[in-house]
Amino acid sequence: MRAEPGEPLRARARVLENRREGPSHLRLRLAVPGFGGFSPGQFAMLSPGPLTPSRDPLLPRPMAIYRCEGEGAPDPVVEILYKVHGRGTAALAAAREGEVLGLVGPLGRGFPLPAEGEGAILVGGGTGIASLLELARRAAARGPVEVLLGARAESELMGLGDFEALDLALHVATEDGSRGRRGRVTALLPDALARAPGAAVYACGPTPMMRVAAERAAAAGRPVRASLENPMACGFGVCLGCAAPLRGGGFALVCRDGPVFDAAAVDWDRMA
Amino acid sequence: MRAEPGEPLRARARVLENRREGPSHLRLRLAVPGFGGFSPGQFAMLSPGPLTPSRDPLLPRPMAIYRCEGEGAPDPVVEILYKVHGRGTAALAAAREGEVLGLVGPLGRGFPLPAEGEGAILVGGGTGIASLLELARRAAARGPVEVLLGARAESELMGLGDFEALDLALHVATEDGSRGRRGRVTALLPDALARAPGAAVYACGPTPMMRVAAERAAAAGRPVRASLENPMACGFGVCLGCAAPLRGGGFALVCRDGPVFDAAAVDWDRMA
Amino acid sequence: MSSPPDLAVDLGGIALRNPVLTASGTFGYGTELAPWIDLRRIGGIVSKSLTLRPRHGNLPRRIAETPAGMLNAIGLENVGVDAFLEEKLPALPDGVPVIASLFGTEIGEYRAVAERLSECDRVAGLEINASCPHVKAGGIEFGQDPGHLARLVREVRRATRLPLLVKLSPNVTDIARMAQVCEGEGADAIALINTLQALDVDVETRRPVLRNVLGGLSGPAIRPVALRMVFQAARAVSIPVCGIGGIETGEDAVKFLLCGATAVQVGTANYLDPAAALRVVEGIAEYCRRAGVASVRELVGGIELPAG
Amino acid sequence: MSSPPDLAVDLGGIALRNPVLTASGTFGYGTELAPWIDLRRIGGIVSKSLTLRPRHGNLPRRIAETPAGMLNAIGLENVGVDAFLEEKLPALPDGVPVIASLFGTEIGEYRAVAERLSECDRVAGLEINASCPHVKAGGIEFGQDPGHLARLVREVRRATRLPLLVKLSPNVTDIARMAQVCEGEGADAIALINTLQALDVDVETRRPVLRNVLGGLSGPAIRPVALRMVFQAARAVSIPVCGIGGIETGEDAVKFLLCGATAVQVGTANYLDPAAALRVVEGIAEYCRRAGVASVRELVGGIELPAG
Ligand SMILES: Cc1cc2nc3c(=O)[nH]c(=O)nc-3n(C[C@H](O)[C@H](O)[C@H](O)COP(=O)(O)OP(=O)(O)OC[C@H]3O[C@@H](n4cnc5c(N)ncnc54)[C@H](O)[C@@H]3O)c2cc1C
Ligand SMILES: Cc1cc2nc3c(=O)[nH]c(=O)nc-3n(C[C@H](O)[C@H](O)[C@H](O)COP(=O)(O)OP(=O)(O)OC[C@H]3O[C@@H](n4cnc5c(N)ncnc54)[C@H](O)[C@@H]3O)c2cc1C
Ligand SMILES: Cc1cc2nc3c(=O)[nH]c(=O)nc-3n(C[C@H](O)[C@H](O)[C@H](O)COP(=O)(O)O)c2cc1C
Ligand SMILES: Cc1cc2nc3c(=O)[nH]c(=O)nc-3n(C[C@H](O)[C@H](O)[C@H](O)COP(=O)(O)O)c2cc1C
Ligand code: FES
Ligand code: FES
Repeated sequence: MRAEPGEPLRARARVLENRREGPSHLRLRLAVPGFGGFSPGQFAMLSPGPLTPSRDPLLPRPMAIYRCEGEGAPDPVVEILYKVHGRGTAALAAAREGEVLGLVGPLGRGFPLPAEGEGAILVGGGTGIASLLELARRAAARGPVEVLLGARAESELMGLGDFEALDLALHVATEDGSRGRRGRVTALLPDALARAPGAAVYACGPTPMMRVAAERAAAAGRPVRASLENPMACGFGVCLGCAAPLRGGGFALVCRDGPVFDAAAVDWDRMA
Repeated sequence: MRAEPGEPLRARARVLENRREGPSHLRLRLAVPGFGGFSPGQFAMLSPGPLTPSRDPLLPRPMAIYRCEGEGAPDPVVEILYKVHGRGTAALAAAREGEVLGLVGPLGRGFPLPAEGEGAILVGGGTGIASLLELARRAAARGPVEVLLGARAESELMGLGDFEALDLALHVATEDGSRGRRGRVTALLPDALARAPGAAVYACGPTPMMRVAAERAAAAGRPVRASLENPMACGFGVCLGCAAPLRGGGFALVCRDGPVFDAAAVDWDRMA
Repeated sequence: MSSPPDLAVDLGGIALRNPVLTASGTFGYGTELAPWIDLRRIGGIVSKSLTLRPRHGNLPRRIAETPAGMLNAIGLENVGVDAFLEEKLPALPDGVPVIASLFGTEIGEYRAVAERLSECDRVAGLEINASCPHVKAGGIEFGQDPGHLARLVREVRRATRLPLLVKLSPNVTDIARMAQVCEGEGADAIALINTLQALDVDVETRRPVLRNVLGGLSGPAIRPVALRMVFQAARAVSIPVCGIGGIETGEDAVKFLLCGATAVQVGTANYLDPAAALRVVEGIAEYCRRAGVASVRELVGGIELPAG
Repeated sequence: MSSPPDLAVDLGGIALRNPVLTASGTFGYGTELAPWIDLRRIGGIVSKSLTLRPRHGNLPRRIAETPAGMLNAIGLENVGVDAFLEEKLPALPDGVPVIASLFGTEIGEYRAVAERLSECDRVAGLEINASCPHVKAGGIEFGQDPGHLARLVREVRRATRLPLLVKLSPNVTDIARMAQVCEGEGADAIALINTLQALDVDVETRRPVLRNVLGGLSGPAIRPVALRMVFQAARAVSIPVCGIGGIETGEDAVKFLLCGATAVQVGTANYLDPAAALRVVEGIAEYCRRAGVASVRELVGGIELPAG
């Protein structure tokens, strides 16, 4: 079975590698036969644990697709960068080489790429960084890219080396000052906005971070595409659990209509 | 902390080895600091799975203590021989070297050893074999021992090599005839009873097997000590889940009053 | 036993090719899962509960995980009966039985939704959601009070000739009595259980995990309660029963059939695996083959009780 | 926050050094777990439910595992009130509050057991088990019908001056009403929940897994239901509430306190770890330290509900 690019699979994903990269984050490499590629910002639902039916945890976990090697080849490799947070990610961290995980994806709608020649500013905090690598790579093919990354400490900056390997401007903020500017990543935004007046702005990270990023950009008259991380049960639009309140009233489904939204459309006051 | 011989511990048991020995059984070697030894026939409650609090499966599983190396030493090794049956034993089979399991034990009352100079006949079927090795070893120090072991096929005869290494008479029956007599282990009993008229008789295995063994021995006027394998939740006498009906009416708790009983006292008709 | 087992059942006048439906609120309007599951291979679909007008539902957080289960308080977000009939239903492949679930905040709304749905011959049957524990007006009273439930079923019965299922709330003292009430008012089948009313708290914020405070518990955790209630309801009525609650595998479904269910619905398991309902169908067939069962109907109510 | 948190609570007249008791039927008569747990470090013990004469209980199979839970139908096997008073109670260390749980197949038996227990000053309080779902005579009606429950509590109240807890069945439509009934009849506290009535089936034998057919579901699976019921009951009465259901950790216990429980009982978790109750005590203390809570009593009912 071979999926069209972006067509979602229900696959048995074999763990090729599941390596600790920082005090609390790991890199997971999965063999996903038939995986047909993804758009930056799309995600997959991962079911950790070797037992079927799975029960602890019961629900799969949403994870951004970090990158994919050999898209379209018979045995593409999907990479996930994740932080151990609670029960589900702890179970994921216990998966060994050769084990099989459940994977449904790619899901959702990714980031609209900048237009040809347009620049881009990417703001990533915490686990949100994992949604941005592929976006950075593709955006860099279209125009100048500035990437702003933040975390508590240098050791928690997921995927830093992969961003460094790309040909783009990288700015870092850490709360403890162990790398780059001390403070929050959103503090780097005003300068970047000033430096790149025509660039499209993208953000992914904790809700408060995205909200602040959206407000700062809006103050400069610039829209932001934000990728939300709401809790999810299904990932494909049937549980209605991931709803994000919209400014005009009503809700959008993060898994189906997003995870990427125009930040101005989201009613941040009523987010959980 | 160091337990008196037989005093039950609540311990974190570290997996030293968890090796497949047949198509469906494994040998688990655990480092159990402070383990003070056990009587043959005693068991432990093992909680599989690395997550705490454990949930899948929820309850610990009763397992006979197969043997113990370095009893009384600072870091004794407890050995368990087990068959993968359902969810709990499958989780146990997934435990890797270095993982920590919960262990409560030794629990219950083991087999009364034969008197000095008295012989013994041991009848073991299926997982029941694991309760008998240490008994065989200790009984052999007191008098002649005959061990009768049965399983579906040779490959399912747990611990066969360990019994062969002891200096005793070993007779085997398999249902497919792949080793020893074709048929059930209880078919070996009449001859053994005839050969060893003064020997004490012990049995451990599936309920129907023990029942038949008890009936055959009773027909020859010989009592049998049977070790029951009832489902258990606690292992230490508080859930009352393991009750075995007694012939005179009422129940005994397999975990506390047993698992070893005089087979004539058990009301086999009313066993689950 | 060389011919494949016969899986067909009749659920109160709805002919199903096999006894596995998808539960309301866990399968959207059926089209969402098309990438992963051939809808013509499952017994049918129960729609998200429909109201007269579209509903937005509750503020987040709407879902949370619990041991072997999940909590939800979606708040009955749905597209409304009109959009369902005009947009959702036509998008489904022919030959897939669709049962429309309906909900109202008062009996008049239930009636009106039932009437609208009955005009469409693509709808195979109706399921009254008498049991939503997290909408403050409506649901809870209908499902928990025998008198209200009777009135509700009576009124909806008058409004439709379609096969009528009533889905019961498990949050009651006497489930058998509720089932009898429905049978007495002319329901064609009973479906149970909906979610158990429940609550979880975040000890860091000291707030309920769900914004709605209370939610409904579903998933494997509730399966033993669901089996008990299906067992009790099935012995209390002679109309068919549809079993729901924590079904993940064919063997789980067989347990419900043995307890007296004619069909089952798969809910939360769809989230874990979008092909879960199909796996349940295959699991039932495999069980029948293994156990030498020629027709799945032989299993219905086949539990053997100990003597005495 | 350098001084250790104050964990003491008063449960309807019973002074507890901390709010963690062990639940009836899950801790025997207290002595069985002495090898692993210092009883003087937990709040107290609730005994196995006692009847007037010793009871043998049900034939096996009596227990089974379910997703994140277990089923039991022990059948109230117990040594009887006399053996409890003469053999079990004296074997417990001083200073450990012991609440005696009592059960009867009719109200007269409850009264008689309560009277016998009240003669002994080693008994700190009584807990009426009004809620055993698997004894066919007795329990189920008392616990599920407000009128019966009122009569039961009234009669036992007359028979004792000891602090009186009533343990409620969760298998009811309106738990708040049942709590109010108990308060109205003079109970000093409410304990909830007992097990959810449930069933499991063995698809190979087609028999119920438990010989008794029905059993009671306990363990983490039921925790969200227990939290909801404690929340509802605590808001309906002004006497204290003791929360029970799936508690494994200090944080689980804190959830119950926030929902309005003054104390909690640890049940099934004792089977997984004989020191579970002590771990819960330590976990509560740790939570208080971390959250800057000087007295555990500050947490009781402290859940913050969203505005509107
Ligand atoms: C579209 C999307 C993409 C994501 N991509 C990544 C990624 O690439 N790398 C990464 O490390 N994390 C990512 N996350 C967050 C990740 O899903 C959560 O950290 C994870 O679900 C936490 O599970 P847990 O069991 O460890 O934590 P627990 O706290 O035990 O989770 C309990 C429940 O809360 C939900 N939950 C808790 N936190 C979050 C959260 N932040 N987002 C969503 N659900 C949550 C879980 O799904 C679960 O149902 C993404 C989330 C979304 C929605
Ligand atoms: C005193 C005693 C000693 C034992 N010693 C050994 C041993 O040394 N090696 C070994 O392989 N097995 C032994 N067993 C049997 C072993 O405990 C079961 O095979 C195991 O519990 C099955 O768990 P499961 O999750 O794999 O199976 P499942 O079928 O998933 O178990 C479901 C439930 O049934 C219970 N259960 C099922 N079968 C049995 C059984 N035969 N005995 C007890 N409980 C059961 C489980 O504890 C669990 O609660 C012993 C049992 C007892 C009581
Ligand atoms: C997120 C969610 C939404 C649900 N929405 C509905 C609904 O709209 N109408 C309804 O009758 N039941 C609804 N249910 C209940 C399910 O249909 C089903 O009765 C219940 O979840 C138990 O089955 P399960 O354990 O297989 O999920 C919903 C359940 C969940 C988890
Ligand atoms: C095996 C078993 C036996 C029980 N026996 C009693 C009993 O005798 N009296 C009683 O009031 N509750 C009894 N219970 C119920 C528990 O006290 C408790 O209310 C219930 O198990 C829920 O708590 P848990 O989830 O922490 O176990 C028993 C529970 C179990 C599991
Ligand atoms: S996660 Fe289920 S609808 Fe979005
Ligand atoms: S296993 Fe709990 S009393 Fe025996």
